[in-house]
Amino acid sequence: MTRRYVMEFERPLVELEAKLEELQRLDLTANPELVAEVATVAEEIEALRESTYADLSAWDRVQISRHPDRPKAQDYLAAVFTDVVELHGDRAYGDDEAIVAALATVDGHRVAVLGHRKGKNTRENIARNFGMPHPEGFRKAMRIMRLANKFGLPLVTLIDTPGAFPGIEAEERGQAWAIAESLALLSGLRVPVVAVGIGEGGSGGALAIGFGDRLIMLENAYYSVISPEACASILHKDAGKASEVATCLAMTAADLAGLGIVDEIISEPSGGAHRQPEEVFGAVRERVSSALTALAGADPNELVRSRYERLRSIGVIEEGSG
Amino acid sequence: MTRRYVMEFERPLVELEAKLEELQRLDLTANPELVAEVATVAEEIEALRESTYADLSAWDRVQISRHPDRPKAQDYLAAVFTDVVELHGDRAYGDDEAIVAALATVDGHRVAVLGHRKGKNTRENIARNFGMPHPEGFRKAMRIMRLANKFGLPLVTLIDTPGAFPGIEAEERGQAWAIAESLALLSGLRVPVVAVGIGEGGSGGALAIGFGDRLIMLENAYYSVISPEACASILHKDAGKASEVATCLAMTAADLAGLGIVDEIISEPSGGAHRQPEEVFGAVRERVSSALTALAGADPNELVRSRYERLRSIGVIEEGSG
Amino acid sequence: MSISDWFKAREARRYTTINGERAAGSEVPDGVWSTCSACKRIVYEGQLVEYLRVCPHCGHHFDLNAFERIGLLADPESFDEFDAGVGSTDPLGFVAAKPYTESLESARERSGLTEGVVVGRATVGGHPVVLGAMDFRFIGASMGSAVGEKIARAFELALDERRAVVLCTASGGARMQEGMLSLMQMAKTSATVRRLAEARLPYISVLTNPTMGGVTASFAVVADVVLAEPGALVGFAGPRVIEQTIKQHLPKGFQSSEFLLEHGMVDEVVPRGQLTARVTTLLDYLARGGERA
Amino acid sequence: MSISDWFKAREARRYTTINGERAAGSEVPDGVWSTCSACKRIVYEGQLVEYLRVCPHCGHHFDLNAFERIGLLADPESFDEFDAGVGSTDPLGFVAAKPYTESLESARERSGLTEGVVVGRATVGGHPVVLGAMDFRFIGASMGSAVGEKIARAFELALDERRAVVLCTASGGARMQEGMLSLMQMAKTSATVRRLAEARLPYISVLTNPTMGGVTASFAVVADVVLAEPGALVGFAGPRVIEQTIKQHLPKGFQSSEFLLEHGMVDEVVPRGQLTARVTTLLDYLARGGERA
Ligand SMILES: [Zn+2]
Ligand SMILES: [Zn+2]
Repeated sequence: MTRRYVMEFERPLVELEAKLEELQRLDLTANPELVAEVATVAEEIEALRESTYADLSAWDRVQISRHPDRPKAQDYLAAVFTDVVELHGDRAYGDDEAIVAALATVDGHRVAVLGHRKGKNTRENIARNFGMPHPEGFRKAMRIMRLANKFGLPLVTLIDTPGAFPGIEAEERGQAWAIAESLALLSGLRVPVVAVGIGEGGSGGALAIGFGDRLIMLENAYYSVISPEACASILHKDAGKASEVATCLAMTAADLAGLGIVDEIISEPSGGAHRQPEEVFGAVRERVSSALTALAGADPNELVRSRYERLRSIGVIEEGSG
Repeated sequence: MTRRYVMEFERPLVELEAKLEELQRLDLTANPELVAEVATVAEEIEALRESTYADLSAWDRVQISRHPDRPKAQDYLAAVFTDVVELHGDRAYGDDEAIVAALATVDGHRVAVLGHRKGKNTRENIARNFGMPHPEGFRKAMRIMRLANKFGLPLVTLIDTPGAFPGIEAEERGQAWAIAESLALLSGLRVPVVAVGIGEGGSGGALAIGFGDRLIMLENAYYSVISPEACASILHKDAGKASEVATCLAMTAADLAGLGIVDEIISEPSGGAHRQPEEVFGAVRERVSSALTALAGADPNELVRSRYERLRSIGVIEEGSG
Repeated sequence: MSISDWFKAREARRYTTINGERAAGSEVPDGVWSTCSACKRIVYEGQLVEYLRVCPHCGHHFDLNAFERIGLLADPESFDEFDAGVGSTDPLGFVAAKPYTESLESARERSGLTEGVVVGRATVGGHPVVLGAMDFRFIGASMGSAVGEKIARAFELALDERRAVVLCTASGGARMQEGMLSLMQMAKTSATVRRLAEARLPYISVLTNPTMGGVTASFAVVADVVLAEPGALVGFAGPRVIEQTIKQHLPKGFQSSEFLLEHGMVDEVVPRGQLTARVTTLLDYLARGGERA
Repeated sequence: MSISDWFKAREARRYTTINGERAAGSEVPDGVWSTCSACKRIVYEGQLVEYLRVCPHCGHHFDLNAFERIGLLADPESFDEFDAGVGSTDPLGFVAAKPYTESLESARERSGLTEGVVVGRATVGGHPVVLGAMDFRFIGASMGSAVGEKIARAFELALDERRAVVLCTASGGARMQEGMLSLMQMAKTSATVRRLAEARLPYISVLTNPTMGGVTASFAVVADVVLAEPGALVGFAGPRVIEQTIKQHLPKGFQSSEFLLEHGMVDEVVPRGQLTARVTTLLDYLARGGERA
């Protein structure tokens, strides 16, 4: 049996479940006194399961968003979309596997799709750099944005990255330049753009393909200016305070809906999307399709104008006398 | 004394000149019989100089176009243009020194300038890869084309390359893609484009920045689909037949004016532009300025249309019944 | 000549018929067969037809000629060639080793074509397109005035009739026997592609073995979607030129389709058997735009 | 406060006045001096002013604050600040180690600024522009709601009044204390740059030490011409983050202006003494277009 991946906050529950399993392996007819205990433990588990998954902290959700079994962009492409044609390359340097680009159809809508792509296992994760794009990944994304724009295809983006890769070659090839150009390009596309936060939304590398006319987030996805660990190690000089900082950063779907940044939240099965992926795929299909239907036929000038107004209105300031 | 670079066809002349110099170093008062000989040799030199530089073959001109002392793009930038601001980089990979890009002013016309850049010595030539661009050079050129287009600056290009670099990295980074994109972009610029052949015009790497609304060529510049050496080694299996092939290829300014590809020829001082660079700079300034004046104020749609017609009309075909 | 007649005539010339002699140690029956240039194994004609001229042993894609390509992609009976009679002349009076006119003549005789590219109207998966294919047998499908002219007309006609363009490329590069007239075809064809792009009409190119030099560096690669056949050699400079320049051997697979995919230059390497379906799906997206399927 | 008053007040705080003690072995007179952080040598205030705060020994460019930058670039008396009172609040109630409100307060006190960027109308070489400069002393000139808003308004005002934009950047990145409100300023500011670009109005950015993270990866680098001061540190990820990720030391000069020039990211590295003339010449080209000079 493969060892199950256990998230920090699940540990008490998992330990209790292990105990129950152990008890159940015993011959209860030989140990009738245990029958009651099994029942008790089972009840405890039920209660604990409910409380464990009921009131998740920001940090708990960060862990769910990073769960190795959580559905990835390619799972959505396979399950939510049909007639998928993956497109490759930036036409200048390489094909960054940390970004997936495709033409695809969702519920009858022909669209272009961009997503961050993590792997399912170590080999895949190395090839895909754990979903952390290099500049050529963003340049591939830009190529597909221009293609979508040219042919009037709405764009659907799937956000799931710890962030743009912080490495020597990424800096050499202009990581900041690629992200900035992508932001400017995306802001001006004359086709509908629906962004969906499916997992991690790490900083500029997420944002580069991570906004549009609608921003939909899964309940346990996060979207943040900085990873809680990095923030904690800067402000507290202690990455261990990530849990505390995660709450401060207001990075959950609910927090961001409260700030007016996220439009819709898709609720997940108890414990996270990986528990019942089909349920989540169905919900994503439905919400994305609705958003596309609502945006279909919009005047391109109006789309660009309203997307601009959306962005333009974000921020809280005070106007002093100076 | 630096050894003078001698072109093949100059050799008899140079040998005679050397003999004269030797004679002149002798004490003529002690050797009165030599006085007459000196005079004879001097006369012979005059005659030979005239015939050597009068009727140059295509291959002779190829050698002049490659002469190390021939004025280079940067010499034109310094002598023909004022207020030069060099711009660097493709914003994605590197800054290819084999292409020079600048904002500059010629006779009162504010323009963008692109040129192939060879070095004046070995060190410079290594840095500039002997004027053979990599893809990032063409991508830098495209960036400047877009800048010129955006701000209504006419484009002046200075053609002087053996060709795009044939190397592993150049292929890896999409040499063909960069050239093709440059051709498409250049064909559609909504500003006047004046191309000037100042030296070598080697194939696709020259063409990538080497056509426009006017094509002006120096008398001894060449422009060719393939280098005569490469052509000879393919067709004759003998690079030594380059001289013969150079004529067949119709690659001189005069040949190309005859084919309707070149609009104007700027004549060079006897022996080549390197003999009297200032004279050439003056002529280039005057011709480029006239061309810019003639094109100034043209309707951008009309510019693009007429440039298209120019290109569209090139080629000689027969229409059979199929 | 109809396509099917052309096919028959062409195939008849192409097959090797065994006359008594057999390949050593193999069980070759009397009949028609070819040797795979990649794995050197023998492939029977029946198999080759069934596998669209892909080696059933190693997957090597045999070169196709222009009409074979068109037959593969066009909906049945939909192809209508235009400009079949456009051919290059010898504007420079070019003679090196042999006269250019001789090369043209023998190419015409051998291929049955007037020039190195075939273009026409067709439908692909029901989409009206201009479909073109280059034919390497015609002086290496090098681009001179006529190839450039036919490509330019193909894009102009697509623009006029609001069709997509689908081109299968194969070329040794520019046709040097036409000098600068040939080089300028690169700018001319690229300019026509740009005009199609401005009209937002789709252009899909399929790079096949080999596509080199001035064709790669002009109309072949500035498509909306660039596909490549497995194992095709595609690049700007030829491998021998590069080896001479850098004085070292090239790595295995250099300039192959798969190499180009890895370096971000093509969208997909598509096995021949899936090509028509793939192009059709792409046209579904690009030629119809984003309205509901 | 006028710029000159501001300058005086600022300078008064900044200089170290020697009180009896002298640097060992040097001939430092009583007076005002600084130590160059690059060559560690002592530089007298008179020299620093004369050399525009560039070390006369080694050429190291001392950091400038926002008004010093503006004083360097704007034609005399031409700068007219707007939105000086726009400041960030604490929308998230952010407390980590210390409350964000405290950081804001102390930054305001120390710098005399309300936020990390100063923007206004000005002329540069006679060209009407919107001129802005970031001030690293203000929480590392990190971009929160207020910096984003001021940058966005700067571009919008330039668009309305058909002015060019000239920005001197310096920033540690996004202001994490404002969470996603801060990250979204990257998209917001980039969108305003795009609108200016569509109107074909020029934007020149000057990257100064240090410009990192979310500011580099948004409005700082999508300019028509990108200049950088010598030796400035400019990049996306911070050097320490990269070292931790790749578990190796970074090469010398990594992420410097000169490194960026070599890698094609900036147009020119311009010494401070030539900056105003260079920006003026660029505006001559871009703000006036191609008509005759
Ligand atoms: Zn085989
Ligand atoms: Zn110093």
